Amino acid sequence: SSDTSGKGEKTKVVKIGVTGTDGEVWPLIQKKAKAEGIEIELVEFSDYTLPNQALADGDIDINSFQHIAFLSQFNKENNVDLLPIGPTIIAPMGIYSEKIKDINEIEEGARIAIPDDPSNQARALKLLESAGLIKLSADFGLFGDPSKIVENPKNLDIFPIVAQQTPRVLPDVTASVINNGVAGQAGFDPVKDPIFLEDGTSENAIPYVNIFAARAEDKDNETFQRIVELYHEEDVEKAVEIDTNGGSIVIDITKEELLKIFEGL
Amino acid sequence: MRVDWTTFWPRILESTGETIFMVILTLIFGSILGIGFGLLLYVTRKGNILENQLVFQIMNIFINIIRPIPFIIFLVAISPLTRLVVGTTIGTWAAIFPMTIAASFGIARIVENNLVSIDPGVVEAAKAMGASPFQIIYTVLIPEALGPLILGLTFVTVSLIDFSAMAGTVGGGGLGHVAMTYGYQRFDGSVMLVTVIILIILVQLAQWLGNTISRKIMRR
Amino acid sequence: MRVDWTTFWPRILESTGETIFMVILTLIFGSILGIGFGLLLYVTRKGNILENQLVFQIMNIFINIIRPIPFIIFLVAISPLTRLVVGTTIGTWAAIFPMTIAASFGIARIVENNLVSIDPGVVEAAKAMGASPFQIIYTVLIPEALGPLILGLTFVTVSLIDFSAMAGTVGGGGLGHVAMTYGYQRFDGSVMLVTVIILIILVQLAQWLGNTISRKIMRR
Amino acid sequence: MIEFKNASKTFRLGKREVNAVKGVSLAIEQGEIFGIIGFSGAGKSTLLRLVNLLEQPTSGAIQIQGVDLATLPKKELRKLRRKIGMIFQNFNLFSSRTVAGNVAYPLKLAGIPKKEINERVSELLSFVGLTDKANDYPEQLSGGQKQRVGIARALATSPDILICDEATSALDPDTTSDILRLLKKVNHELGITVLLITHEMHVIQSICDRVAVMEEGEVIEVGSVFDTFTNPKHPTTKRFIKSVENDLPSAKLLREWREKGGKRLYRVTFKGEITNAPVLSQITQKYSVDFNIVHGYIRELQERLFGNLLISFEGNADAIESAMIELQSIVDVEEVELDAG
Amino acid sequence: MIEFKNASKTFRLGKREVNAVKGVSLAIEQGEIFGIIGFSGAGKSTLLRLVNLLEQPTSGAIQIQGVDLATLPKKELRKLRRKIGMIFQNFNLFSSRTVAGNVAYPLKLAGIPKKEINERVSELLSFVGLTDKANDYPEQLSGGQKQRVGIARALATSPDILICDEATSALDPDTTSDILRLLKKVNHELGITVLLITHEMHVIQSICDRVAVMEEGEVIEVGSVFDTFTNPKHPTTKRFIKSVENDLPSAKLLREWREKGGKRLYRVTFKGEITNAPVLSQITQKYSVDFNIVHGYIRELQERLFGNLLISFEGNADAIESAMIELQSIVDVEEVELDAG
Ligand SMILES: Nc1ncnc2c1ncn2[C@@H]1O[C@H](COP(=O)(O)OP(=O)(O)OP(=O)(O)O)[C@@H](O)[C@H]1O
Ligand SMILES: Nc1ncnc2c1ncn2[C@@H]1O[C@H](COP(=O)(O)OP(=O)(O)OP(=O)(O)O)[C@@H](O)[C@H]1O
Ligand SMILES: [Mg+2]
Ligand SMILES: [Mg+2]
Repeated sequence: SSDTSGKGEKTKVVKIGVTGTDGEVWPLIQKKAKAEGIEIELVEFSDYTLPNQALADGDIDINSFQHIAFLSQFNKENNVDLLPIGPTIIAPMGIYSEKIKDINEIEEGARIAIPDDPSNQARALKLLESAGLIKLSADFGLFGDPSKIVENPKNLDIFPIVAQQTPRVLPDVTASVINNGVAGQAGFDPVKDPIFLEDGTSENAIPYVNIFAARAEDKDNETFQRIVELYHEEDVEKAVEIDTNGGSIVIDITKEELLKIFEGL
Repeated sequence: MRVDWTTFWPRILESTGETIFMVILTLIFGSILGIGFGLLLYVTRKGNILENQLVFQIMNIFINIIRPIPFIIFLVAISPLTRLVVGTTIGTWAAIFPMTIAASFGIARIVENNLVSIDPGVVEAAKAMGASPFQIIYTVLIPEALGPLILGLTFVTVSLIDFSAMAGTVGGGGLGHVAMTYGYQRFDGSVMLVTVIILIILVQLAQWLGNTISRKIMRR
Repeated sequence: MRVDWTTFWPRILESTGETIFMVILTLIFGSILGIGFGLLLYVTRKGNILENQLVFQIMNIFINIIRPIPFIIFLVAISPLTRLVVGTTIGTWAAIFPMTIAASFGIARIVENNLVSIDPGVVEAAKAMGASPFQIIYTVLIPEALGPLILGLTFVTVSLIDFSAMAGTVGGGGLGHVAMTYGYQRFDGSVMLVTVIILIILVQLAQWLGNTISRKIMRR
Repeated sequence: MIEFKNASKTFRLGKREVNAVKGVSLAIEQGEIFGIIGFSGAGKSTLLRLVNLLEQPTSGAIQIQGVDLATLPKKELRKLRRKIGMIFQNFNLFSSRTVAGNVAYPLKLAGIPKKEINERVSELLSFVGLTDKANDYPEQLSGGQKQRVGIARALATSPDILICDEATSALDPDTTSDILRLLKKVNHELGITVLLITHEMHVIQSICDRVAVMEEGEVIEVGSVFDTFTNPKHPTTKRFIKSVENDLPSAKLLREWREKGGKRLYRVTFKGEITNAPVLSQITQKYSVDFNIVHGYIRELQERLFGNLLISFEGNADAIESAMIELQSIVDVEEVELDAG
Repeated sequence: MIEFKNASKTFRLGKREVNAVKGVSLAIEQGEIFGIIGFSGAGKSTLLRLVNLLEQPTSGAIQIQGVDLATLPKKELRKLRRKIGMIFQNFNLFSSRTVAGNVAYPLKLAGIPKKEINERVSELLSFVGLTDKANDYPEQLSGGQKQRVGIARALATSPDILICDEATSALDPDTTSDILRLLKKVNHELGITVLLITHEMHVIQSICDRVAVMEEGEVIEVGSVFDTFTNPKHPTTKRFIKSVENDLPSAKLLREWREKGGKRLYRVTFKGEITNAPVLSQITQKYSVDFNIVHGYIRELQERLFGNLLISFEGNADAIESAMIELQSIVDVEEVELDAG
């Protein structure tokens, strides 16, 4: 962050890297922060790798677009030290279909679309496993792919596809595994519509809690913490709910808990 | 997590095959359509053999409507048509269809562009010999422009190889998709490198082929 | 939730500005580089005024190495260079730099392609009058190919307008980015429609300008 | 029959207009070899391009066998064009086709079977002396070779009308004679109407029946070749014919002649039968006058002889006077000013 | 001085070779107007293109003022090329430049100030009669107009050497004379060496000093124009000159002549001074023989007169015989077979 004019009551400018999918939420937080002398400058990316790179390089101050698992992976692969400084939301995944009403109606050889980005893909496969449709290998980890399926009794045709396409291809598949954030934006009711829904509080779902991330040296920055707090105020939570049609839930866990989960990955 | 190369090679090979398949098919269908559109644009141009302001303007505007739409949005927009034609909106064929449409408009412009530099004298000669507009098109315009046209199509082919990465969006597979999902998104430099090298080799082959053929045709 | 149009319009306007800005700058820098590369490719070709197999092959291969790399991978690969030149790897300028590089290679091919159809006789005439290779380039090759060249650059401009959607990747903004993030990813048809319409209008303007100028130059 | 009815063609260049052809009315008879001459830029090529409607007349009409071309449906026009062979001033060869391919092209258009095409092509190529170039491409040919390909291509379909725009300008005299002989032959044997532009007066002289002279878009003189060449009326025509006939020696020679105290010079012109009688010889002997032919020619024009001689007479002045008077009753005689050159 | 030293040029077409120029050795003197004639495809254009190294000789060398072009550094070669004007057979005009722009081009290359360029260009355009076309583009010109632009462009920088590849082939006779007069003038006044190809023998006759005849890549005859035209040695040269001089009337006329019981025909040829004496008239009067000139010409070649007449003599057979013997002692006489045509 940078102070526009030295110390004190003057406005602080914080550059936040986002992926631009959170609609009305950010303008609201911006407004609230401004009242407290924090100027939030949003840098929108349409890619999931560069916001972390830009954060590590110091081009932005914090970012908010990813879940813990993704950040952990990024740290390992790129040898950088970024840390979660606060939770935002969790968006459970659901299995949706236009053709069947119940998960048990899935037939032999049915085609199932899943998101194709590594973390969502693994998460979707795990969801299919928990629905009892497939079995994954023991070393599946956080980023397994369909090659790690060890049992596929119904010979499901698992079809990875860009996340935003999963709702769009429903007419062409038996079922799609859709991230509830996406489903909500696509006009589904994330609570009622899925024929199978991820348990948002389960062990499986925890690595997919979305977070604010900052460089390690900023992990206790007060301004940043204030922004995290703003995110959890009621009006923002409401805005998130409206924006995703109830698909995303603002999650409240402490920074310490977060870090513990993070280190455990 | 790094990929396990012992099991990943077949995946790479398969993707290479998918890319080649998609590019070739898109090129074939796109060329047929694109050359048709390009010729139509050219012959209906002011002062040309089938001058027709109406057709020209409609074509001109239509092509310019399709070309600038971001491919993924275009893909969504024509998905009902894709479903009608291909039967599904996912898979390699579902990628080939919108790619063909998009490529054909690019090809149309390139074709038009190359036809414009043909010496009007030879068209006139054919006219004087009683050639019909259709005969002029396939016995004069196409052969006379063929050399640069092949270079133009080579240009498009190279773009298509890059473009085919988009096929991943609809589950079409291909090398570009592997590079993105296994290399870029998983931070696996080795996958990026391997796929990019294969892409580059494919492109060098395509360019070499295009250069050779066009040089043969142009005799310089 | 759909966007709130009362507050979204300024956003659209700003994005339109960004797109125009990026496309124009990319076009300017890309043309300078691309025309240079294209001329180099042409004059070093076998039998041409500065025939040089080594330079030609290096250029030819180099261009073919860059062109097929998926843009986003290319972007990451040259980001150290981007930082060196632009000072940052995010924002509009950080998008313009790699776009310029990528566009220039495309332009190079188009330039080469158009030069190839110049009548060798006029180059010979200039040679006979004692023109140096450099003089031949800027007093003969460029003016003689200018008409089709402008059509070629128009083609590139249209591609760039589409291409500029990628700028979003590095936080460069632009209409394409808005269409993707607010339209495509949020399933908001109205955003898609509005942005696409603006894109189309931009393209029609560019094409009209290109057609008009090239027709003026070619006098047909 | 080809008939121009008050045909005009105007090119518009921005705001400026170029009246390339201005109200030309002209009838070319079936089976005629008709020549067009005129200054560069006079509108000759444009006039020819009106015949097969490569150029639409701005006003007026062109009729072939009484049919107004502009009224023909497109398909009929194309049919008609197949019966009109055209040799272009700048050849307009297909650069993507070989020599043989160029010549075969109109035959292919006419839907002739491949075997026949091959035969006809090799026959034509052998006639124009390009058999060994059959598989070469136009840019590998010399100027004259290109022109010969153009000629072969125009003759390929044995058209009814042949339009030649400077068809022999790039050819050496020997090849030119061959081509002219062929044109005359096809004209004679097949009754082809030939319409040709040339700058070579000997081409006109050796094969044309009639000739038209154009200037600034207008036809300023039309007539049989013999009449036009022996008795040009319009000043331009005169200049034209003079410039080839070259009927005066150079100024320098004339000056030398005068300085040596040269005698008086007379131009004697005569045509037709009279050329066969020893008129000069008889009259000069009668008056005991010596004469010397200084310059000039007696040549054939449309199978008739035509003479134009510059003669000096020597001897008794009165005798010369009398001889001149007698000569004048038979042929045209006029005195030439020595400083006229 | 331009010297070809055993220069050859071979084009390779796939596996086939075309020997366009074969071992030509030729020296063109400074200030000379040198003509090249020959059949279409003989290698004339290729030979000319060797002069300024537009075509690299496959073997042999070309020297200008004793300098071997192939050894010149590129910069020097360019300098030299600026002193060589070239008129191309197919014009090679810049389609992106106006008529004035084309003519100005070499001046711009030479770095001449804009004002001077403008003056020079309008002077040249007015000379070639294209002032009103200054702002038109090549495709809007007639064939001859294009050629005139090419001529003006080649003359623009007042070169030392002028290479003309059929520079007047698309021009009418009058314009051709104008151009030839100009060439002669610049040659005379500025000492420009002119190397020209033409198919028009009268061009050679009216301005060339010497002429070379090419056949199949070789120079088969070189000599002064007068010698070559009055006394051609190689059969090809003879055919060439015959085809323009046309020194026999048509077969048809000859046949008619014979059928009418025509008398014997003699060809009388003479050159130079003798032409000025009334030889024929005097000898025939002496033997009381009548004569009639049936066909032929007396014309000027390089400022000398040259005659070639077909004459029939009438009268007492013995008298004719004697007259012939006396005539033969002064000029060339040979009897012509009536069925020789
Ligand atoms: N670029 C080329 N490639 C192959 N062959 C060529 C090329 N240029 C010329 N030739 C051949 O070389 C020979 C000589 O050509 P050139 O142009 O010198 O003839 P020319 O004497 O000028 O004839 P013309 O009077 O018809 O112009 C011809 O047989 C021609 O086909
Ligand atoms: N496409 C055109 N646009 C404008 N002007 C033209 C065009 N074609 C010809 N002209 C003009 O029309 C006039 C007649 O041209 P045309 O070609 O008929 O002359 P020409 O008699 O054939 O001359 P040449 O003997 O030089 O070939 C010229 O002044 C020429 O500049
Ligand atoms: Mg003409
Ligand atoms: Mg030649």
